[in-house]
Amino acid sequence: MKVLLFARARDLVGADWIDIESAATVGEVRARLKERYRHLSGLVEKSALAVNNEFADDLTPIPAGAEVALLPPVSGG
Amino acid sequence: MKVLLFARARDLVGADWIDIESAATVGEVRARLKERYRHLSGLVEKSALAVNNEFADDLTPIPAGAEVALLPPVSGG
Amino acid sequence: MIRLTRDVIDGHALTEEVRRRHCGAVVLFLGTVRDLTGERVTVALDYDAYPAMAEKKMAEIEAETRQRWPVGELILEHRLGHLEVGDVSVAVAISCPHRAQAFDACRHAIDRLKELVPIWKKENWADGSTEWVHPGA
Amino acid sequence: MIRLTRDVIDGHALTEEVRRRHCGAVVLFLGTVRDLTGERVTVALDYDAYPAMAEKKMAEIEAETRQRWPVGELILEHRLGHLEVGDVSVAVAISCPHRAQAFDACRHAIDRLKELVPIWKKENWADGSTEWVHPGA
Repeated sequence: MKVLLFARARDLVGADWIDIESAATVGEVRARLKERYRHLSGLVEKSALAVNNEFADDLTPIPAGAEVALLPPVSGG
Repeated sequence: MKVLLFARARDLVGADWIDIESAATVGEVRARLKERYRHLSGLVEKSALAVNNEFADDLTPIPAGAEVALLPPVSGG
Repeated sequence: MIRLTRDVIDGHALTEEVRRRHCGAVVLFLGTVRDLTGERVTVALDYDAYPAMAEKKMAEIEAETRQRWPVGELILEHRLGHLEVGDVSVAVAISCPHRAQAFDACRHAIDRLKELVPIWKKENWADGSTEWVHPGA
Repeated sequence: MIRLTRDVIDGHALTEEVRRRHCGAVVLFLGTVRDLTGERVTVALDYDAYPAMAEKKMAEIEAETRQRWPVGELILEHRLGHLEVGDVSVAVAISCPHRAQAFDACRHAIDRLKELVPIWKKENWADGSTEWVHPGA
């Protein structure tokens, strides 16, 4: 499954998105990102995750075909 | 001495200012206005007085040549 | 800067005038003539002032606002004379380094203006009558 | 109304767009690119967004603001891309019947935008280095 990346996360990985093994919950996505991209793990810790354009906590299940995004702390305005 | 009038006070008297007997304090001005212009007395009660462009309480003395004004409750903005 | 004017207030010009490189926040407040007060219909307002004292009080409000907040620039402008519904009667434009400062300072300035500055408005109601507005009197 | 744009934000147009006859108060907030953050000198900022979610969150903020205050009109606009010092990055324009409502509603909208909307800025420091801003991370 695809995880969209933004800002520093995108720069650290060097890509707009990454492909990870399918995960059932947001918590699993978070765990896989930390495991697979070690230099991202500090930022993943502080980031929110979004499922279908909505902030989602670690218990949130991930429906099939959902759009998942890693959102580092925002700084708009 | 001259007392400047504004807004409803000016309309009630029909003049931009009125002349009253010299008064030593703001309280005396207020009393004279109420005495001499009966239809103004309700508004005088609710109005502020200014001496030389500053709000003044009834105890404030009035220097010679001071500019005295009756200020009904303001409604700018 | 403070101004009493009989001309149209140009909020855009004020906003541009207060922008500063070290200020990340600009707040503009415009007071405009409303068509309704409660259930009564306003067609126009006339604003009168005691000009010398109004300018003095506006300058004091500017000074007091600058003392309490790190103001980049601040303009307080009030229009006098005959205004139609929708016209801008008063404007406060301000810049500060941060937004909380700009909001607080702008609000303080307009609140104080409404409280302290000797300016009065006369309602021109739709039924043809007129009435000076003296809150509490 | 909400907008993400790569064009210059026209605060004047927004202000005119929100004016309403029944609203006596208009508040415009402009966020502009500051030249200093603490002691560090900024020469430019780059804004990036997750556009679909950013628009969704901005629409929710608009709806929530309209629910809490009697908004005449409200526009939330954020610029993306490369901005120089002094450029406007975000604008909130709002009209309400009374000024306390307009100030509170405008401030609520910009506070929520800063908290919730997936937009990020990258500092371009005067020494040539760049840095994404992620508060707390």
